[in-house]
Amino acid sequence: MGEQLIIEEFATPADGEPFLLELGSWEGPLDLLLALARSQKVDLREISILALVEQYLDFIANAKALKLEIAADYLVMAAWLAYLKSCLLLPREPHVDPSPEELALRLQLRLERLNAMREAGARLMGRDRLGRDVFARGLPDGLRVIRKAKWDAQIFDLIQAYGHVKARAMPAFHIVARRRVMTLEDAIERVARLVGVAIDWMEIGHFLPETDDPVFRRSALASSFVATLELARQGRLELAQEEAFAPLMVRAA
Amino acid sequence: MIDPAEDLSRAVEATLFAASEPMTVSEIAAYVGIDADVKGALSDLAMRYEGRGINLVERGGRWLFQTAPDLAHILRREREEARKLSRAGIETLAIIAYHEPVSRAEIEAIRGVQISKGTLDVLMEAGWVRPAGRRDVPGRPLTYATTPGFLAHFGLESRRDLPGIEDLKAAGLLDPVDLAFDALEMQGRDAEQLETVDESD
Amino acid sequence: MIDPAEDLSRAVEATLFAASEPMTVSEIAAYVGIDADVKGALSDLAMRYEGRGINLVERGGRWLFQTAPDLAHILRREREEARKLSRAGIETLAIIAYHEPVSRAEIEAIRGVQISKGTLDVLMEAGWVRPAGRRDVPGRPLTYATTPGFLAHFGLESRRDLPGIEDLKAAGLLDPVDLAFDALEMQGRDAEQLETVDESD
Repeated sequence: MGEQLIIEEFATPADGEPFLLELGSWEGPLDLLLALARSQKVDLREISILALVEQYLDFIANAKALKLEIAADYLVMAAWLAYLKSCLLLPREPHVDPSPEELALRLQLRLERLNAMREAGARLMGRDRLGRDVFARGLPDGLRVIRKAKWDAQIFDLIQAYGHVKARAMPAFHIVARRRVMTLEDAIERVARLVGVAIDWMEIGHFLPETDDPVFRRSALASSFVATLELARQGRLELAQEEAFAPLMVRAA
Repeated sequence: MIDPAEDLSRAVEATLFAASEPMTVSEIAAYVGIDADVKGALSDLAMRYEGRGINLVERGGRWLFQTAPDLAHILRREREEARKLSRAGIETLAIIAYHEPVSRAEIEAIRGVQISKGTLDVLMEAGWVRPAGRRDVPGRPLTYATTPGFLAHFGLESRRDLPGIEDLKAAGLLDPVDLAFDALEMQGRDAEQLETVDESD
Repeated sequence: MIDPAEDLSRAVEATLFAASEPMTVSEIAAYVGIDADVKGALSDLAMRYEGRGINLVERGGRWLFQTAPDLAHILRREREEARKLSRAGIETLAIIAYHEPVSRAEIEAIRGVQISKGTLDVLMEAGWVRPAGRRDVPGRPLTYATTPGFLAHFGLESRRDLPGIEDLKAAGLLDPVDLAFDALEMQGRDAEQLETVDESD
């Protein structure tokens, strides 16, 4: 696809087809700028950035008039170029950094680099390519690697496996490891007895047996809590709690 | 490339080289030129390649390049690859070792799981298991036994060197699987927090 | 076949003919003999095939037989190329080949536009581009480089054979814009070479 052709495609979009951006071969602002630069048929180092900017902005204006969808990239570039153009046209302010000349030069350098890569790509594609211009053998016999498995197993694997097999065959019996727990009956008896002795509100923790075993303590707390609920239901004690997770207070009814 | 015969020879050579099928003379001519003396070029090429690593040959009216038959041995390369036996494989091997001669049905009864044909094949391919005659019962099932290669690989003088059931038990290798699992779980915890088994009644 | 050098030559010839991929010297040696002078045999063979319809060529350290480029006209297949690379793809490939290893951001800086999702994928799928490690800068961006398959496909012995790469390098056209700009500044190139305000309109 020659650059000239591309320019023509841009200039005359075929029967209302959406903008050529969607064709995938056109991708971005530098692309278009480069195409415009080349249409001037001059060395990239000698082109007028200003003229280029004008052409680009014309193109964008034209595209907008055609109510075509324009990629953000193009508009960003257009805005940037409009800025560059104004900088180049207006009397120069002495200490503006970077200077418009610098910006223009950088733009030129970018175009040169993109152009170099585009030409390199074209030369690459034009080479004698394997499968298109030159061919590898069509009917390779194939080199064969015969894989010989070297099975690996150790004596321990063997006897461990046999142990597993035998263990699977043994009748399984299960033992539940037992923990110390406080039964609900014990808790009801204990709480009922202690609450009778107490005069005022007491935190539920005071009803628990002394223990260093945190597991047993948890069991006792759970059972005692249920015990207080049961005793409250029977009207034998009152429960109070100020808010969620506040201490649970107990006293005789 | 002033010599037209040489040009044709090159063209035929390249055409056959790139072809994905053996080609007839007229198929070749369709590429290199209808009026070309393809036959002449082919016999010329065949002579050129005589004695080389590649030969140009005719098979049923079709021509192809092929590697010289005497070089077939270098085009194959053997490579040993270490592979681990599958769980089914090692269990089956263990059962055969402990119970030989043993039939496939017996192996399955002991394992409690069916075994695939491939499992026994692998063990035989490894040289550790051999067929050991048929059992004199209805159906005459084939039995399997281990080989001297098996003993050599596992460093055993004889099958009697395999640890017995009592040894396995002592080594903890007979623990039921879920108990062994519990034991692992418990290791991390403080044993004092748990009632021990003998305290229960 | 009394001549050992001739034996080796035949063996290398047959091995490369049978291979379905280009092979390195050591891969060939694995077939024909570890101690063999494969390099010598290869250059001998390359000379023998010079000017023939088939040539022996080296691509990125890998050797293969392929048809002579001047015979493309008789061999070129009618059917379309499997997949025509988009222009974005061609540019991206060129940028990677001439700048490798190069990050996505660097590719985008040269093209002046973001790379769409599929572009790198297509190049990697074609086997021409591979990820080439992360760059040791903030963000640790992944870089890309070409593969041996790229060299083989485009008929390049090495990256040094990339068309015009020496000229581009000498002209600084492979340097980033910042570097080129600084270089120009150093040379004292000034704004006079650019169009000045008063030359316009």
